[in-house]
Amino acid sequence: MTALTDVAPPRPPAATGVTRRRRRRMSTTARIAVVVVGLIVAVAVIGPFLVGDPNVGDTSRRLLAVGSPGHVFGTDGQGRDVLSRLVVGTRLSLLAGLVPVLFAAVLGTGLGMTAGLSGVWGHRTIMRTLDVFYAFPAVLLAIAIAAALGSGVSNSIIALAVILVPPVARVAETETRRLVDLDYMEAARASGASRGSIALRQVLPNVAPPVVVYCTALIGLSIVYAAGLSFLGLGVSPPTAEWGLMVSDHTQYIYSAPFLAAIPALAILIASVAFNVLGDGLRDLLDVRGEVRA
Amino acid sequence: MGARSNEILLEATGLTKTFGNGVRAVSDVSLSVRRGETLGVVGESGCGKSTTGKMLLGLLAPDEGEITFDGWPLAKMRRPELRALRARLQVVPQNPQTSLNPRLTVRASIEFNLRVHGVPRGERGERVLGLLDRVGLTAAQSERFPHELSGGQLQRVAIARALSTSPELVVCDEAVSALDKSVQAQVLNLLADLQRETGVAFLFISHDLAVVEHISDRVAVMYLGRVVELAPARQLWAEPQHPYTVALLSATPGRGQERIVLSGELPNPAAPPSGCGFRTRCPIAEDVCATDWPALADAAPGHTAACVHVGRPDHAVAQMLPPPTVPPRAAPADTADPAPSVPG
Amino acid sequence: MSELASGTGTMVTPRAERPEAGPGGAAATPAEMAPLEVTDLRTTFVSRTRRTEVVRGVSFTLRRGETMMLLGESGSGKSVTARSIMRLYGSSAEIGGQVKLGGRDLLDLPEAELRSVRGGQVALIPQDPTGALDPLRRIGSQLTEVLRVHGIEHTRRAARARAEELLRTVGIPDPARVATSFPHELSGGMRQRAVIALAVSCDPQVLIADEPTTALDVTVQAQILELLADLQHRLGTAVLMVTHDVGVAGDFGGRIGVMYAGKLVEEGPAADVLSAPRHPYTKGLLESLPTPEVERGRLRSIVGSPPGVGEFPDGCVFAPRCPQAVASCHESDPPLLRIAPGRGAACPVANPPRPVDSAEPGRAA
Amino acid sequence: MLGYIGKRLAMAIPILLGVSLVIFITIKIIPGDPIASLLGPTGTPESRAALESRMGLDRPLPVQYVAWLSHTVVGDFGTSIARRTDVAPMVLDALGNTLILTAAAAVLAIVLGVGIGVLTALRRNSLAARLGNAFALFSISVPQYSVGLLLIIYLAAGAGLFPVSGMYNPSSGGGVVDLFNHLILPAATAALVPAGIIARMFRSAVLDVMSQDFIEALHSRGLSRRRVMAHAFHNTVPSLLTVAGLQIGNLLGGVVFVEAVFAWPGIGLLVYQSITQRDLPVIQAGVLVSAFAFVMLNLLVDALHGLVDPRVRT
Repeated sequence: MTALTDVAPPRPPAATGVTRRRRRRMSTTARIAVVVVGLIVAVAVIGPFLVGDPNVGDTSRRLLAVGSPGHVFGTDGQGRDVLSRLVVGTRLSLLAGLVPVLFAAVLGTGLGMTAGLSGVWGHRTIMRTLDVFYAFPAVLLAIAIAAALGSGVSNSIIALAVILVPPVARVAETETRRLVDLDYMEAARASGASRGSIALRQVLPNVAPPVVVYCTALIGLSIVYAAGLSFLGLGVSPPTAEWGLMVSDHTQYIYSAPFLAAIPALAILIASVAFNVLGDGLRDLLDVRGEVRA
Repeated sequence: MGARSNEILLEATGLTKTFGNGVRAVSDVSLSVRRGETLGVVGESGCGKSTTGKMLLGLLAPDEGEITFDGWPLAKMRRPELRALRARLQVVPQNPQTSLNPRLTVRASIEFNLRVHGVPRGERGERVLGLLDRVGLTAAQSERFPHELSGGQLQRVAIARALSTSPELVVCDEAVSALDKSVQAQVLNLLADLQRETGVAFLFISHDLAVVEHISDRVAVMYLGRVVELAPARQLWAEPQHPYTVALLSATPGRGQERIVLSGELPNPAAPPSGCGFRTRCPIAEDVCATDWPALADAAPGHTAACVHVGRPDHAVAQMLPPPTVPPRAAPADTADPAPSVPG
Repeated sequence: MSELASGTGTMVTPRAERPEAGPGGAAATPAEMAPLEVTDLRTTFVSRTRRTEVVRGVSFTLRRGETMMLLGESGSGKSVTARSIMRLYGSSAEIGGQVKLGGRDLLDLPEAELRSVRGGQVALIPQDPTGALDPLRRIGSQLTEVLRVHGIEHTRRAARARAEELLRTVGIPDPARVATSFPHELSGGMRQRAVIALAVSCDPQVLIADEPTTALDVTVQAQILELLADLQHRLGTAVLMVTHDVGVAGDFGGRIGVMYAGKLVEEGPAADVLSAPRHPYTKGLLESLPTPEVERGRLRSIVGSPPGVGEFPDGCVFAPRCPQAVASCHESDPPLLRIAPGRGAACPVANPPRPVDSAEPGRAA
Repeated sequence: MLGYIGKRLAMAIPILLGVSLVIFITIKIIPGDPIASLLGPTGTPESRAALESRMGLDRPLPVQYVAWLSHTVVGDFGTSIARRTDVAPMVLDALGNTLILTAAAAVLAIVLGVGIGVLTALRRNSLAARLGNAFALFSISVPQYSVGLLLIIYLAAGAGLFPVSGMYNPSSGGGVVDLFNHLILPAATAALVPAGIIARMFRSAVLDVMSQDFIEALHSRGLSRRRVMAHAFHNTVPSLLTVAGLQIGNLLGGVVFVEAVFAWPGIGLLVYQSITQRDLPVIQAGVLVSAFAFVMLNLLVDALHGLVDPRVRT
């Protein structure tokens, strides 16, 4: 264990002199993630125009292997081209993961900041209400809500948004609480500015970076969950092309064509990892402290 | 000199504040600040000086008591009136590292104040540069973020922000405590210059007695949520009346006099002792001290102290210590080697 | 309630009674004279991307029972100097020079021997008593651990008894209760006393106190300073105290080393240095202290601010802020020159060399 | 300490009430008319009203809620629509099975997570630490349902090392060894995500503690590295408890996918099957029971937290 003194406080002496923060940069891994996320978004936007109709299948050519002529990723049980389905499915899979996070980011930030800036009772009311949603195992709650609302991509988005709001709100609330007693907030209140103005111009610039970092990583999680709901039959319905549904579709053939199920799974994994790495990169870039994953 | 006069600008009477955890942070504090003067408030941590400052700024509502600013009662004012009044009453906070929003540039921090007080967008830029110039900063520094500035520069920005609305009173809450001494002197000079030029009054809250003595016209000493002594600065140092003040002054390092070391520590503010809160540490406490916290009594014109001994002919404070006669930092020569004088 | 009010709770300590073993104090054999000898100490922080030199050639000697104050503003390297002596930075810093304690160079000591020196012969009192204690362990258990590690006590029971005794020694009125308390249950002053008890538990020869009272209130600060002086007197410990407070430095006495930008710029007996400073920085620092004698707004401040760590200029580091600087100051970095018996200053402009002084070469050549 | 636990207990009650309210509301917003489906096409307005009043549906919602809650509190979760049997025993059986899987996964996740966390914190630049970081990153992004499938394909069906699905082998008649065999793959799958999260959080907890002042102070007192590390790890326990507690809680819900893939007869599988059958009483009961277990788990974590950290007790 030579490592110990290495981690003994590497304490650069406190300097109240000019502390010029080093220009923060993203790591190479994070840059790769930026490229991957860019590619995924590009595929989602223009992909459907580049490949054939994902729903046209030729049953005589079913379960073709990966690398077959004309079907790079093979075909599925109904003879449909897997690559086409994967590319076209990108849009829906991405949206199903992205939209709940956007929704949760806005609502969660609003709730968290409101709770953080209001008095004891306002704070307690909001946070205790969120605690109720926190008390459910997240995935199960999403499944229950989706089941109650019935299948369909919009219902799956609502279900995921509901479970993502409380953690985002907690991140925003923690950051807001950290700020309220700081000197500059006191100066802002003493300036006579309205609450809204303080929230918007003094608090939000500080709350936004950790929320953005957190939500970027959440997108990865949300993509996995959204595909999972489809996998359980609670998301989009067949024959729509979507990654989770493809996994569940291809499961029937795991013995005859084992790679088939791995292809959409890999797509989900890559997208999720990319957003997670991007989140880490943004954390370094925006100088947000610590792990923010709930 | 500015408009230093006897006109009272801010007056607080009987301020009391108890927090939710039962800590009575401030009890029955009455203070007044005159136009253009500097009122120093000293005390150790937990004495209620910062809570008092927050109440005077209108950031914290007192449980009891009243605050009037230029004759206006703070508690009864409506929001638009209060906002207009806030322009006249500003704050310079303590910690240079947190007195400015880390995500805003220097310019944006000051413009926030200007915007609140209705300075049109077009004029703000010029006003910011003028203010920065006045506190000794350059236009180039207006686009910097707080982490790019030194502690002294940050406090200069905080002062510029406070001055942006041409206030009549600025509450300086430990505004120079975190600065290095060589930089602290610059900021103290700046505050004095600004007071001379604009006639602004300061409420100067600090635990640093030397700084308070230097900058204040009058000084209030607080202990356990109360003002225990209030006097013109010179007089307080020359003839302290409250035993706590005597001990506090003597404990200040570097004054070259004998030191009175108080035993024990501050009592728990949630469960203060009966009677005078200082009696458990007071070297001259008597039985009567356990019954009531004494009211502020006149010791001399403009000099009051809350101690039963005040005004008695045999005031025991006089026996605690001879008044400090040795000038500060003129070291006694007998302990040192004879230093040969070297030209230069 | 008359017992409470009887007023026995004060002690007045005449300052002259303090041990101030300055130069020319008690005569002693050379071995006893210098328990700690620091020569050309250099500390450089290394990270993967850069090297930052923070202490740049500091030399001083601390005799038995003597006090040495390192006075400086933030970023002057005073704390780093103190910690480098104990090699507390591990591999995150490179430390050059010599730190001789009882004839051994601490910088060359193997890990295991260094451990027995740390806490045994050299002990540290850090600035923030809250941070210096393990928050999850009772005070007593933290004390007994140190006592047993250093082999002062071998049984749990004896260690416990000794821990309470130590707590009493540092002026804690109810040691039994404090020993079973967690750090957060104590006041700041009590915590600092507990930290001091930990530091003196193994009867060290050198006590390094890094701003031991900065986090405390004035009246509590006075108590702690009295306690340190008292312990020094009773135990004969040499004290190296780091402070930014000129007042504390002056009161505690002994010798003063004034640090600026990683170097000692002036050294000498405390009273001497503070009454007749010989380096422009020391002069400027003393003149910038607020006093009622100076009219408000007319403090003589030093222009600019201290250089940030790793941004030290070439030549004399103080030259950019110095009112007396001449052209040569910006080129060569002056060493600490001996200007009088026991006095040194690193400024040839303010103290032009005299032939008489060169008879006895300064220790900081 | 008892007071602290009491306070936590008191805080759990309103949360449980809130949970029940959310579930009740979820039932009420479900589209579809249960009465119409029960009556069938022959229902008249009169028979409809009669049925409504018999089922209490004509009463105001708060009254309905109280009635529903009073049944729930005593363990009466109603009757399953699909199976026509009492929901309670069904759900409780399933919960027991889920707890077995969760516990196994939790142990795996904590061991893996703590190990990787310590490794990556203390040997920041070693190859092992890089691999550990990569594992932590990938495992938190993994779709469990796919990993489960892959494990089935290669280790169970392919290599024949483990049973493909279920909890016991029907022919062997049960037993601990059999259970263990069936448990390994689903537990490993379920442990992936929490192991990654625990690894990352624990890594920052270790780094955080190691950078605190008291570590330096301990070194300055001449303690050996081992002893200093003991202090350091002691101080990471509170954050480990918090993270692990939250992750075990998430496991309770997250095992749905795993149970579905491995046909593990737990709450997740039960809820999943009930979704396809639109068996609402079972879904409600499953979610309610899981949430209850989650809240109880949090309570336990809080109590342990108080035991470990004297600062939170006050």
